[in-house]
Amino acid sequence: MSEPLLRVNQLKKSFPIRRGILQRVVGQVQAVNGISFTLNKGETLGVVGESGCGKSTMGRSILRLIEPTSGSIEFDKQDILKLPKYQLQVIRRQMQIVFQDPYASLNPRFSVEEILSSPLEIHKLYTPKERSIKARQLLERVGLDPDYAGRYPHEFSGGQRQRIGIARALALNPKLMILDEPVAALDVSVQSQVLNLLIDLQAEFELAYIFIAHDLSVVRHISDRVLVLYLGKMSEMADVESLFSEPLHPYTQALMSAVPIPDPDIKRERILLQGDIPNPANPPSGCPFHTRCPQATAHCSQVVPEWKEVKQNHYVACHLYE
Amino acid sequence: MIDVQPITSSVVIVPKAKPPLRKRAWKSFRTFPMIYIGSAIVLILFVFAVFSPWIAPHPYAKQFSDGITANGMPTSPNHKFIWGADALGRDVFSRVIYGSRVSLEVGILASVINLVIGVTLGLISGYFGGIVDTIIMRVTDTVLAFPFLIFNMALVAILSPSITNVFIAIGILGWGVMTRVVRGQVLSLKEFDYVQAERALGASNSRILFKVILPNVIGPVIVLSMLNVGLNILTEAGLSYLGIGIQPPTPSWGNMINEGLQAYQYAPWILWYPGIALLLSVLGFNLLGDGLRDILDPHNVTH
Amino acid sequence: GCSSQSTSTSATASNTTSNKPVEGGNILMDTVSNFKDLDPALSYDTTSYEAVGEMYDQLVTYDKNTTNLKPMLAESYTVSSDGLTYTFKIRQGVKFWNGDPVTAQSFVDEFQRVLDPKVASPGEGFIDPIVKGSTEYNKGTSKTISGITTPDANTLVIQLTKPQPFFLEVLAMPFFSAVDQAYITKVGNKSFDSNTAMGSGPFQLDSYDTNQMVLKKNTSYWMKDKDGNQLPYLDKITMRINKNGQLDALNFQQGKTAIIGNLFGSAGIPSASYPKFLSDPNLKKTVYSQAQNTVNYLGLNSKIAPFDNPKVRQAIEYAINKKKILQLLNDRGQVANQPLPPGVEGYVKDLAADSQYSYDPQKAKQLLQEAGIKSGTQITLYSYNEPDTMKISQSIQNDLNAVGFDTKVNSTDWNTFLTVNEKGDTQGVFTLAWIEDFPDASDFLNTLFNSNQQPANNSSMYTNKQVDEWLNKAQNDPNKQERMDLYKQATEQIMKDAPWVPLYYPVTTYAAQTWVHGFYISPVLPDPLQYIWIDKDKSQN
Amino acid sequence: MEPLLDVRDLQIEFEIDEQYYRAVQNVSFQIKQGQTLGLVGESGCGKSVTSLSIMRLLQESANITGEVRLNGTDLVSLSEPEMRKIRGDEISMIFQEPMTSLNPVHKIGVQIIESLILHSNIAPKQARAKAIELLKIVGIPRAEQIVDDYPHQLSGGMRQRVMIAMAMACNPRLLIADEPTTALDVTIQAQILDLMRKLAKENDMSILLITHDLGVVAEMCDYVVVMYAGEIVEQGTVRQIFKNPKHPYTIGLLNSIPKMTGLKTRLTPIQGNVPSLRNMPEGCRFAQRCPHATDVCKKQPNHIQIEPEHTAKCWLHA
Amino acid sequence: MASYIVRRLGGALIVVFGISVVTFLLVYAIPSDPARMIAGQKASPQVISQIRHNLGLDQPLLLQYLHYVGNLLHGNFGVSYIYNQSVAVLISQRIGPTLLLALGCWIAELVIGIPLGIYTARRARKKSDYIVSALALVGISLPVYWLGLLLLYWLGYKLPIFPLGGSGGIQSLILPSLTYGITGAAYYTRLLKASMLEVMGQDYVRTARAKGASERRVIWRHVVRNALIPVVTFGGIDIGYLLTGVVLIENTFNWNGLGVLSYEAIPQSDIPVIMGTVLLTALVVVVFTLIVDVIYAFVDPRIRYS
Ligand SMILES: Nc1ncnc2c1ncn2[C@@H]1O[C@H](COP(=O)(O)OP(=O)(O)OP(=O)(O)O)[C@@H](O)[C@H]1O
Ligand SMILES: Nc1ncnc2c1ncn2[C@@H]1O[C@H](COP(=O)(O)OP(=O)(O)OP(=O)(O)O)[C@@H](O)[C@H]1O
Ligand SMILES: [Mg+2]
Ligand SMILES: [Mg+2]
Repeated sequence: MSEPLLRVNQLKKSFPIRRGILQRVVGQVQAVNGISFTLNKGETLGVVGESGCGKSTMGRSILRLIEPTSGSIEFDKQDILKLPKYQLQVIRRQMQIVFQDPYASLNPRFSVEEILSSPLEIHKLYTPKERSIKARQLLERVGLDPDYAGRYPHEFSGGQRQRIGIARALALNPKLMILDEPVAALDVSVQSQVLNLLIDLQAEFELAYIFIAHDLSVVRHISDRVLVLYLGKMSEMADVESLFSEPLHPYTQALMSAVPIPDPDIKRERILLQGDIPNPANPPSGCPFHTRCPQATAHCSQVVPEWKEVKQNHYVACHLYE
Repeated sequence: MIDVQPITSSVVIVPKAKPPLRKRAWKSFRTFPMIYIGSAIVLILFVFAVFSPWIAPHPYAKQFSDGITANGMPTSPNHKFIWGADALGRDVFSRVIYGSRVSLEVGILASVINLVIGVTLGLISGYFGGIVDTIIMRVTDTVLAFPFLIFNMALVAILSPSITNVFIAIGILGWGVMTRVVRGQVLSLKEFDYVQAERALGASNSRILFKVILPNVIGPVIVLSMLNVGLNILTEAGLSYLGIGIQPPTPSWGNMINEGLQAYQYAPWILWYPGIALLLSVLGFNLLGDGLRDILDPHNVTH
Repeated sequence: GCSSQSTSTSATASNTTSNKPVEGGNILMDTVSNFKDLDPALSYDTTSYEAVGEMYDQLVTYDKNTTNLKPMLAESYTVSSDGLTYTFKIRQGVKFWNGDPVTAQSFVDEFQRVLDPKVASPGEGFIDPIVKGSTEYNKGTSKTISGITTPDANTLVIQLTKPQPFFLEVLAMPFFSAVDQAYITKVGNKSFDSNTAMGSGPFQLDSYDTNQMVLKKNTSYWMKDKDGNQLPYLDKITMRINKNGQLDALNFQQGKTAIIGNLFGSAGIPSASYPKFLSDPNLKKTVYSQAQNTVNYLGLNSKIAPFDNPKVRQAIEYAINKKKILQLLNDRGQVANQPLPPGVEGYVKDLAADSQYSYDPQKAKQLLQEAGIKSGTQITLYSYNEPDTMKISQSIQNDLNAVGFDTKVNSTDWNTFLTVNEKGDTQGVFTLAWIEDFPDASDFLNTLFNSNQQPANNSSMYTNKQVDEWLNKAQNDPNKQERMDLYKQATEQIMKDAPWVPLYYPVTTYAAQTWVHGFYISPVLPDPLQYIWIDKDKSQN
Repeated sequence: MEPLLDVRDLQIEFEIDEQYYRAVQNVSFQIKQGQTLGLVGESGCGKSVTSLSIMRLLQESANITGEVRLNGTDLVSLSEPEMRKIRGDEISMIFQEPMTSLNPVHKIGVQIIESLILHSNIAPKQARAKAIELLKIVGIPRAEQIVDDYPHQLSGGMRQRVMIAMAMACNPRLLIADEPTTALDVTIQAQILDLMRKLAKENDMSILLITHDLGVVAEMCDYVVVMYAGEIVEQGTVRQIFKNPKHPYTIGLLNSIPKMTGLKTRLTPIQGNVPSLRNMPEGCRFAQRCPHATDVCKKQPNHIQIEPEHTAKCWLHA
Repeated sequence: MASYIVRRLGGALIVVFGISVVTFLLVYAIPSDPARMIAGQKASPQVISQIRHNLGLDQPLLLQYLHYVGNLLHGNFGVSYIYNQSVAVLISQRIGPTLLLALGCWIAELVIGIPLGIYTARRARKKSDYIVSALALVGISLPVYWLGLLLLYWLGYKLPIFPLGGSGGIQSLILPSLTYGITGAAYYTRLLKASMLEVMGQDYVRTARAKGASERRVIWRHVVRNALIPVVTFGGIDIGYLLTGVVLIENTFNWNGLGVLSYEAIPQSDIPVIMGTVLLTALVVVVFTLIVDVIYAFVDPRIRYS
């Protein structure tokens, strides 16, 4: 195994909760609560979990778009949390992010060319002329007509915008891309185009992806390994095959069984979870999933399960496997 | 169950032929009449201000002996003084024309001061947050809670009354609302993904502030500034009305109204015309501001 | 005594017919400013004067609309031949509203209050150092005023350090009213703030709040009219504080108030409404007018260039179109040619030719040329925010520009103007007026032109040794004719030196409804409310 | 059997800048009593507009022609007050965003019984009891308390349940659900879909289910209508559509879904984008993106009957 | 809640402190001399310096300020130079009328502005919308004193329907309120219109329609209530502003309130009154913003319950 590109260790991020007109801090949301993993060059780590479980927070913390509360993030053997702000610039050339909403992630006032050349401009690369050529090349690379360079974001469809977003992230030749639900807002027909593009790019540039999604089929399609989060905590992580063929955590099992399958003939035994996701500001004691877990015991509500490698490369945090 | 249906029409889009320019102009006028009327008024105002010496039939300060009657009454409108004369025998029409200069000058310059201070502080406060934000917002609160009139009266008394001091006074106390608006905009823009994307690319604060955020707050800022111009014109008139504004014989609609109020019972024209001129110009800027707001409103933009 | 130029033009028949006065009734008046002090030692503004004048009595007062003095609480008085000793016999049986008797001591108490630095009365300067012992009392070196004594309860003797021909006029000012020391001691320091009062006058304070002051009849007032009827006639007077004079004039026009008088900042009918009063025959009937012992002038500060050059000052004398100014005022005044108004004795009717100026812009230009003043020289005319003054300033500005100046007007609020004016070193040209305190030439000439009055009253910084000498001499000269001659000499010299352009002597115009009787305009005192009676059915409020 | 809802030749035009654009054309389908019909298609293809036009909730500037018969009554020609009697009573609707579809300033209970109050003269006391009952029916715990809560106090899933309770208040014959679960997490989506299925069965209610998730369609629907760019391209029973799709678009859709095979292979997407209303191609609207397009596609294809209940609008099958 | 209010008031105190310093410096920079004002034009220089001494005006500025603040902490606002009365008393006499006037003006703005807002929102982009909106804009473009005089002249004098100013009862409140209402209503109209248009596009409005609610019910029960939320915010700020801004109205209509009190105090250099009124109005403005926040919670349950 090659040297890991990214090593995240015990990453934590909590947000103060301010409430009402009082704007008083009434508590802390543990948005990300002790996440550790490593990521190799050219590898894709899928991250799944329900809304609010901390996926985006994790992604943004890795880039230091949000200051993590604690933990360490080693990228290329440098702990980026210890870097002074001005040195972040250098790191940021190698890590990029693509956002979920293709409508909100492009500045409506910039033309596509400006959007694509701004990373180069920021890092003072090339002359203006070269930048403009580079922007066109990027457009071509993501499957758009280079003649579109003069257009503005609103003149594009969602899928096209997402391609522009990806092109912008590519501009600096990063080693790692964090994809925060890049296809969630797209129609299936377009979604598949973008997924194909991502797969091609990865092969071409040896990119590592952290692919955040809540659509399991997409994650399964693109990932090498998958991390399942629940309420800011890791509940299971494994190679994609191992996870999907043999999900260990009851939450992962429920999640998988809940995905509707586009085949009217397949009638599955469905695990219907009771109740809603608990409020992350007030997480349950013990195993965070015990409130909805069909197999929970009294023990689960008291003791936090340990993160254990149950099989090779298959980790889970559940009392069932102790 | 479903039969094969006959095709009723193969033409899907049924656009009418592109209407002629005249009609399109009328159409856009119908959609945004406010802005057209507003700009027309403002344009006329500018013309009056710039070309006052050519438009006004008489010098504004000239006290005509036939402008007042033997017992000191202002001459009512006649062929020489089409809007009558004022209490000193000066031509009201010419003075109203020249008055546009003061109104525009004060209205616009004060708004520029409002704008510069308001936008700068709003940007800084909203973007950097924390203690800087707290301090700026406290100062803004202070400015907003400060009695405007008292400040102006005091300042003008200290600095001696002049056009410059009037717009400085209006300018340095009127930026509170602008700061708040800009700050609010920045706070929401800051969370936009495209701003985050810039940060992820390693952009510096100044680049984000000036290249990304500023252009996006410019819309509301322009609208507010237009409305501000109207407000500042009114304020100048108010100060002049209270006798702490523009010094005579320079005509300002405010001091003309003040003089007009003194003579309303026997020479109402001295009050009417500057009042109407003031009303129309403020209205012009208000219409323009409101119209711009309509146009800039994303709900109305059809891409 | 002197010749007063009272020109009351009471118009209606009912106004002049000497119908029998009717007792009772209430009237309503508006005032444009607040009552500041109800303390006679402090009140020095026209509005307070109106109330204080009704609530307190003095030793002597003026007769009707003349400037002739007559006894009041002093039944009689004598002046020693050297003019140094004044002896007053105090009227007996007069009581304060609370029943305390008025005695000679009531006046001594007030003299002491006026001189007390803690009270800081503006009247202090009128008796210190004239009255013997006043300075010592003021400085605190003496517990009594040696020059004021009461041989018995009803006799008051005042001794002066040097003769002062206008001392009785000074005593007619409300500063020197009878006050009730027992009351003051009881109520303490704040006894005379603007809320409380205790006098012996015809009306007593009934109530005072933000909106109005109500005076009600002092039923045991000592004064009677010529038919022996008890004064005052009116039961109640309500003075509403309505600061917008223009509205108040409209109220009067609607018949809602009885009088537009002294309470209008002593300016009477607001100039915004005066033309209406002139043109409406019904309103015209209500107008009273009275020449004022006031002079409005343009001060030329002889310490500031270019006005330090007498030629420039004289040029300005020629440059100003005074007729035009009066025209702007709808003729409410008379063109002025010297500091003294015609109503004050000492006014020079036959002013020497070389002390006279006429409106002659050509001559003005010529003089300016001689003085080496270039056309377009910038000057600033200082003025204050008052509608009529603003008009006049602009007219003057126009005149000055016509002879080659480039004039800027700087008009501020009154107090700022005055404070700056009294520094004596900034205002080169300014508009100002002097209203008499008492009808004596000294109040004008000495106060305004004696170099020892610089920079406060003599703010044009006029300095002429010779004139000083004359004025100082006249100040204490008991010989009337000699005094008047001195003043004439001074006047002519002053006009030659041209520290001022006397602009006009204003005429005030008051108005009283036709059903108000007994109204007249005193050139010195507030509205004669105690002599007023109204038609039966017109009682207001 | 007489269909519950019979939409015929529905045509919807919008005026934009004084030009009329046809957002929906020639749409005809039927829903039977107790049936769940799935309306699928890409974003912007006219699903929502179609459903809103059934309710006549489009703004005035929209121009609707065609027939929409509910139990034989043509809704298009009803007067506004008559139509109001139908809304919320015979047809109810739930929307995609449970977060924003509830009025933030009114209590849950008040909002649930609003349609009851509008369509029957129920006493307030009873109405409240009914609201609690409805909340229990949709599986909300502590219904007695929740009834007095405000929307923001509930989670997304709960709110969608409230929306359903609201829609069920008057026992409608038809429920229009416009992407009812798109905003929800899969585990919650499963709960909601389960609930809808149960309620439809118990009340013999028909559902018009709008979605772009083919998985949901496969699980929920009896009959499927596939729309593309304002037109119906294919319709048929759920098995016909999923097992024997005929229109290249339907086929393309099904192919572009990542299968849970786990192989990092390339997907087979549909090329290109949905054409915009303003420059809609003539003839077959899918032709630009269709791998099988030929010259004939420049002309409008007809709906071709493939099997009973199964039609496709494509020249391939002509 | 209580602690929050205390904290907010703490913030307010900082604001008020800032204002007190600025005002103090400003007032002292004005060249006019209060002692001269008290003594009158003709008083002698000795009397004036005596008065300056009595008032403590001859002390260093900082000392005077500390003295002032010291007194303030004892609840002593000082004594007016001009009225010769305690500032606390002066203010307490006038705050009532001013509040009444401000309230009247505010209600007039609402009564005119809100119905127009609803009307124009419902006819957005129709001719009637443009006409009514433009009329409302004419209102805010009018100088209040100008309109005030015309109304007084025509409705008080020519057709004597209303009293000619004065701070009497409800009768004399109508005309100033109307004047202010006309010149301020457009702010509410504009705000409410924008906010209604926004609310009308909300999903829950469509939900209400889908339930079969009539247009009237939709507007009143669902739209207006929500649309009023931003209006409430503005309303609170506005009433605070009204308190500081009624000077012109008070002057025009002979209303003896705080506005006139402070307005007259400046040229007369009545420092205790200036300081007192400025501090008080600033405090009132801040308190009203606070009150708005609390009212806000009542209108918007999202805030109340979180
Ligand atoms: N800036 C913030 N301030 C306070 N809380 C926050 C902030 N950002 C996120 N949170 C909270 O942190 C938790 C995790 O949020 P996050 O956005 O990371 O979730 P997510 O998994 O990305 O969800 P989704 O699938 O909806 O995007 C949530 O409870 C959220 O409310
Ligand atoms: N009020 C309107 N004015 C003009 N065009 C409209 C209007 N409403 C919808 N459209 C257009 O009609 C078309 C169909 O829109 P519709 O909302 O029905 O799509 P949809 O299939 O529901 O999409 P989605 O999956 O995104 O909800 C779109 O092209 C849209 O732009
Ligand atoms: Mg997220
Ligand atoms: Mg839709």
